[in-house]
Amino acid sequence: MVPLEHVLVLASLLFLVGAACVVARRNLLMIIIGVEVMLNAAGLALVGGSLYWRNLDGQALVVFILAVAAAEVSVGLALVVLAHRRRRSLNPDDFKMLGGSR
Amino acid sequence: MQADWPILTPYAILALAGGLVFCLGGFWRDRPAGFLWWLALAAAVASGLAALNGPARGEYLGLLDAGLYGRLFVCLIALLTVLTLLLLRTYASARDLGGEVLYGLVLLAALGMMLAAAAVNWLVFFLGLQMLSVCLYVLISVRREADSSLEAGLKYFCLGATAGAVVVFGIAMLYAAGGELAIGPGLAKAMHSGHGGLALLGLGLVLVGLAFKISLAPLHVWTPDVFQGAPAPISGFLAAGSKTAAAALLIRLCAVLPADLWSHWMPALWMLAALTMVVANVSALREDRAKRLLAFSSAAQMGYLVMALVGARHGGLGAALFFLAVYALMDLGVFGLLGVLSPLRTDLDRLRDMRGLARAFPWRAGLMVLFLLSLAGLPPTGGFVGKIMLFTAAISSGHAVLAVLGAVSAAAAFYYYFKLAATLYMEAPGEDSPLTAIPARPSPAGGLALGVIAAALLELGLFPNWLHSLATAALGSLS
Amino acid sequence: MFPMPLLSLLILLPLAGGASLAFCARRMAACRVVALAVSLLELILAVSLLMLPQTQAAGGGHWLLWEDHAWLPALGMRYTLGLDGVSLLLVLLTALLQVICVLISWERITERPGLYYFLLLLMQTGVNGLFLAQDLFLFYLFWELQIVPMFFLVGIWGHERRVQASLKLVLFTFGSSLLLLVGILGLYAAHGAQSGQYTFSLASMLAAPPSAPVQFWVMAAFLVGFAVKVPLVPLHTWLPEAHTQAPTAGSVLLAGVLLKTGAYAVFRVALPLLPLAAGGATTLIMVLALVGIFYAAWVARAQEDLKRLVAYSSIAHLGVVMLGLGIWNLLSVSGAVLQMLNHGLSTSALFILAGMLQDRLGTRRLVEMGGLWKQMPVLSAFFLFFAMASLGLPGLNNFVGELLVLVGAYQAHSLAAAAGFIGLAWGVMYVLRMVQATLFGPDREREGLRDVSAREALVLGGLAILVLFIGLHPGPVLDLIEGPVAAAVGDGARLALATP
Amino acid sequence: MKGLVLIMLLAPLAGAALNALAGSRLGRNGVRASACAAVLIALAAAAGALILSHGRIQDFTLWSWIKVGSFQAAMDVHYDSLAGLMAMMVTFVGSVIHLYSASFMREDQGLVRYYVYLNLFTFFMLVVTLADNLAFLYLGWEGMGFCSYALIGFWYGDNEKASAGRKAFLYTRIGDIAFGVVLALCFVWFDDLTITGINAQAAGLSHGAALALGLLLFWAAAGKSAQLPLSVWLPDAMAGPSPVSALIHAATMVTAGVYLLMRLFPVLQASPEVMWLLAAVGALTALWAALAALAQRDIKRVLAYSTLSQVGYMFLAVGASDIVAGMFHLLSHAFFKSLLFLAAGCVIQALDEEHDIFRMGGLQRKMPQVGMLFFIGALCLSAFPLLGGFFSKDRILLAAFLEPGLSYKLFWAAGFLAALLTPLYTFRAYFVAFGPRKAGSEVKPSRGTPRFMTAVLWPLALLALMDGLLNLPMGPGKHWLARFFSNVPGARIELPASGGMELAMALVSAVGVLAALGLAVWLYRGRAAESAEKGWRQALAQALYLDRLQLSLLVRPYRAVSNFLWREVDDGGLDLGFTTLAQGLGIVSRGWAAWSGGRLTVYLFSVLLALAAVVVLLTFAWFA
Repeated sequence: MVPLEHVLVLASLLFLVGAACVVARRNLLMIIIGVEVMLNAAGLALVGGSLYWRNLDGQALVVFILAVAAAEVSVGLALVVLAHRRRRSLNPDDFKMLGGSR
Repeated sequence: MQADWPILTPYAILALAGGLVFCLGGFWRDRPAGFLWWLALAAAVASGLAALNGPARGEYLGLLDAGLYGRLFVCLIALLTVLTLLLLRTYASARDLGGEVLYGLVLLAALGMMLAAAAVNWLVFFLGLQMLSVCLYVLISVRREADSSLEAGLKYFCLGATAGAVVVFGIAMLYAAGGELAIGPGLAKAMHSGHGGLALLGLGLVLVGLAFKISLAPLHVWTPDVFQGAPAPISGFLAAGSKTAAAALLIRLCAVLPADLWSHWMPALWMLAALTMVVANVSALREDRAKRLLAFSSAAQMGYLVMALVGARHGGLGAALFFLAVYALMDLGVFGLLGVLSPLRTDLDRLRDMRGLARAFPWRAGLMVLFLLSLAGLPPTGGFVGKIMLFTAAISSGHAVLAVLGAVSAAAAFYYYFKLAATLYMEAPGEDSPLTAIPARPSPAGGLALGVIAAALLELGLFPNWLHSLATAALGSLS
Repeated sequence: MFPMPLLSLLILLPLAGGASLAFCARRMAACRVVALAVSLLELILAVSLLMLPQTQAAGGGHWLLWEDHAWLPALGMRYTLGLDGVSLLLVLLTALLQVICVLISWERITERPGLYYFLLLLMQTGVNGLFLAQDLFLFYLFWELQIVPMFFLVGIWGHERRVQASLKLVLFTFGSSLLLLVGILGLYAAHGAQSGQYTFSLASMLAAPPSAPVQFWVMAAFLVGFAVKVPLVPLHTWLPEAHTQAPTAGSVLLAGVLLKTGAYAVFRVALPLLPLAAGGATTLIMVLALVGIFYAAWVARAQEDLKRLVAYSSIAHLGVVMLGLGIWNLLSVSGAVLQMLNHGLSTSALFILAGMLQDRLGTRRLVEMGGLWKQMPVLSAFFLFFAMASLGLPGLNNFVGELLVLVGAYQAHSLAAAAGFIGLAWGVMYVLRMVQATLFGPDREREGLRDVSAREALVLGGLAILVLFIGLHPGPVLDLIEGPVAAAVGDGARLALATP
Repeated sequence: MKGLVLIMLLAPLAGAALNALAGSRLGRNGVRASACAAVLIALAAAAGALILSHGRIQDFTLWSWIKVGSFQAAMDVHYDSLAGLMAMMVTFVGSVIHLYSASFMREDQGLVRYYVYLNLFTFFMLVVTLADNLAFLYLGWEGMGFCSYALIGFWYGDNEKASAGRKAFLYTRIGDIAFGVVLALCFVWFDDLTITGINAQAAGLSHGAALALGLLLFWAAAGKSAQLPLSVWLPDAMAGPSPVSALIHAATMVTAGVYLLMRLFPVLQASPEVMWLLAAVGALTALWAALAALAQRDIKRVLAYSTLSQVGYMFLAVGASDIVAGMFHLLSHAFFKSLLFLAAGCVIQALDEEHDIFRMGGLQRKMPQVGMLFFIGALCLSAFPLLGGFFSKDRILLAAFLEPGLSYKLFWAAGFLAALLTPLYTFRAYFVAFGPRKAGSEVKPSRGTPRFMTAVLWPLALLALMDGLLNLPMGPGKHWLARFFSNVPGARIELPASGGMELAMALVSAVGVLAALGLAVWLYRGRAAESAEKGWRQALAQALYLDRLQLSLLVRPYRAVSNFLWREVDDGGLDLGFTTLAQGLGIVSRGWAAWSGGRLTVYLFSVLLALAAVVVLLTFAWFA
């Protein structure tokens, strides 16, 4: 079977891709997607771990992750939609009302 | 197994009440005004009491810590929730924030905090963390009509989600290293099975997530924006509650970490502490908006706390626990006070709007000074005792350099705290001053909450012994 | 041991009184009466303590009274109060000045009287606690506590640049006190690690001083902390500003009481607790003190603002005090302690007079004064009197202290002593300039200048009598402080050896 | 005895206190009466004490003052003949001057203040006279300084006068520093502050110690007695009312320095260098001041410089280790000099505040009484043979001449030269002011002089004429004063000189004086004006620029440094330093605050940054 290291490396790469997507892309939606990718990277690692250790804890957590991610995304999207309605923009740097005020 | 159910009561109460609030808020249109608030309040109080005299058993299914430590935090968070509700009462109803469903969110957020704080299992912790985050996203942006509120929510969401993902990935690493989601045993097992490095990596990722939650530099950057945008009482709840929950896990980690892991992990804490104390305090110096200023200050406070964690092996944890409680109270108090002082249109924020406030509202100004003294770590407040404990821990564990850094940055901090006090007391209001728009007398609920907080701070400043010994005992119940 | 916790009473009475002002916060008349009553009560209490017999109590030393309760046992923090001659002297001074401050604020303070008198009394609480604390943590608590009221006193009721002045004051004092905290905790940690028992109690720390390097670092922290408060040149720059901007009562308390705490701390804490480091420290203190004597006097001569001038003079006077402490033998330290009292009397008087002149003339600038004797002979006579006192004229209080300090100095460092004597001449320059610029010169036609009122005469007369009394009959005071000073210097015998 | 001394001390103090507290209620006459009564009581007590003690030394403590450990500064008295006589003189002259002032200040507003200070001064002077403990003596010493300051600047309305007072206080204070050091040293070395104790142990002093003490004592005395180089304050001190100049700056305070030296004579004797220095300074001052007096136009300044020169003689006497002569001259000088000042006071007041002798003239006819008195004083001052000043000055010169070594001969010469100059400047003043003028150029006194004022001066005049009898070199009552001083340590009854020599010396100086007198008559009689002050005359009028020198060498630099320290170091240096620090921090703060300036992408990036940092850090921690 696949050794744990490989799974972890793959997961890490996935995670980094997600992170890059969060940081690099100037778009709120892309940020959300990036987060999703990161979460799934974690899920991957967990599954790999649970296979390696031969117990189900990891997979249980994965289930939770999926559920929670759904909730999170729903809220997040709501916010993004609201924001887009206000500003007609999805560029995160257009939201500088706070902090930029000095 | 059956006998373990009572352990869940505090959580159950909150969960049920939260759900109930949503349902009633949705379906029972012609309910008496404030009914849901009373309901939420009752639920919070009840869960607190339940935790107070619930069974003191070790753990629940290896998921929840029912020992002294867990119950301490459950009670603390329940208290914070009650206070937040009190502070929100008039504030929310006057501004019609999200109907009364708001209170449901508060309850669920509190539930999340409790879970995260009392978790002995990564799964529960993750659950609690996400729960409180999601609720807070909504709470922060609850002032739909205000751009700032929405923006704050959005920012908090983007960062929170990212940080959450980081935490999860860290948990995954830990799991991969130890093969268990139980926090303490997992780490121990990871060390035995020779995956120490991996575990350390996981710990690092978790630390980053936590650092975001308690806003340690360089992850403090969001704090001013979010605190400024959110409604004042919510900022308080955010500052007090979510940080308490995250800090609870941090302290737990420091307590249960195997020695060799600890010795490798500690430098990271050292760095974060030093960086946070200096950066946060210095950044606040020229800030001219009260909420942002206090946001920086709350970040700095967490820096002090972590400084004590560095000295975890020399009574640092007890100090940290004590200070955490004090910190939660004073930050909630100061933001709540801002809420009580806020005109309807926007929250009281600009320093120059606060000129001459002491003349108009001497008592509230006095409270503000008290809170500021506590934040600045001056007698006769709990903040003073707490800060002394923190420094004691840091120094007796031999981290004099860190302590000196802390002292110097704290010295700088005096400037902005006293600048705020000076604005209240020593300057005359300008012509565009909003003083007239400020409610002439605080709402009874808000006043009560502030009074309680002030009394608590003074009490802890003069007779801190009981809490400290309690904290020590709680730590004893760990590991 | 007394059945009644007199010391706690001494600390809590002003606090309680101040709190009671909340009920009449907006009525000036009521406030000032209450404040006067409380401070008089406090004074009576303090004076009655003079009757106590000297007794050896816990922790050794010549304690008149001793209180000790557990406070935070886990960290070895105790609520320990001890009263000996030196503390009593300073407590008396504080109580006296408190009464005086209430009297001189009588009509001046019209806005927010409740808050004002509350802060005055709160300050007394802090200072008394500081003078009585025998537990290092408690000491630090009161050390911090006393500064807060001063911030508001200066900032709210001060003059044109009051806000900057008060912020400056806070930054300097609190900033330094944080280093002090680090020092204290370092001492605590070292002592605990060494003796196995973690405690802040002064007595047990006296018993077992830590190793030399620790002492060195702790002493460094202590010195910074205390030197700012004293203040020693070059850490003095906050003081003139604060003095100039503060309301009269503020200046009086600042000069009369607050500055003493620094010198007192050096006497009570820094030198006794760290005998090995004290050798170097005393030398440093001595040098800085001498520099201060000359420097401050020299700068004072150039001042154009009356209160500023007095402020610098007060720095110079405290230089004498610190010189005495730096010499650290029986004579000089007795002189230094006595000098604390003297400075408290004469400099406060000068500040009161400066305040009166400012109220009457609406200016502090010397060039706009002059020729006042004609219109206000009594006030001018008092002014001349106290000026001469601060000049160290024999027969008045300062002379005794200065003489003791300098004679003591000759026993140890004749060079330092000689310098000190020469410093006295520097003192003449600014005092005479001050007197001439204010009182003498051609009479300018000013309208409606009234001489001292009965209340003011009472205050000034009382001070004058004390100044004369101490000048001619310092015996009682010296007897009061001889025991503790001798004990402290006895400890200091060790460090006297260490001095190069 | 103790009671008498107490009365002597307390009476003036009581007077001062009474007038200070209740003066305004007593009314002018009440004030005058009480003040004068106080001094007269003191006089009576002094006389009583002098009689009762008949030559026995009396020591007793009045009040234990400061006591810490072995340090004892008690208020105690050492009453020997020296002190007794001095006290007698002080109280006598004091009483005369108090009485004189009663009418001199008849119109002045500050009468109460005046008498308070005057009484106070008498008290302090008596303290100096009687004190045994140096600290107690210091009390009087400084007290006098204060009173002189207050009285010189008595007419404070005029800044000139006030500054003159300030100057006097300053210079005396500079002298006093040395006194303080002496005090400390005596405690450290002898563990004793009493004059008796110190004198007893003086013999055992090491050479260096003796030298140090001697020099310090000299410095202290020079400050009070306005000897070189600390002499510039005295001429300015003439800004005060004339009676004050007479009492403080002629009779008593100025001579206190010499008195101190006599009290502690054994200490001085222990080191020849100091004796030499004293003699040198004395002679030099005598000559210098005499020269300066030659060119003064202000009548009081003439007298002031003459005072300097006469006190110089006293120093010379001490330096020539003949304190009898010193004390002798001190007494006679006290009488005639105060007489002169008071007479001058009458004139000045009569011509309402005219000081310039060349604006006077012919006063002998206008105010004969005053003229007579002034003339007597002038004769004594210029040591007219067989009058008061003659014997004392003569003995001083003899003593100086007898001392071994060439240098002392030089000092003698200087003294002698000064003695020749004395009649010149004295009678220059007399003739120009009082001497006949051709009609028209005479001034008319604008107001009369009360008879009382002149009346009280006659006793002085008599004493001035007579006091040579105190210590005649031969005949009945020979060396009475000297014998009287037998109980004073270091006092020599006879000088080791043959009668012939004494006679020769006396004759020489007598001839010299007469010649000088003649010269004065020829030069100045009927002199109405003097050529403008330039060349040597200006140099003399400026007292050889000593004052200006010190102004530019000491005073101006001091002020400059003071301003520099404040503006550049304190305000522009330290303070600015702290402020700049704060501002720098502020800039940093701006920068870091901009980090959380609202840009979401920046925030996200810093999350990643933190992630990377922590991972790297931990990796290092793990592998290191």
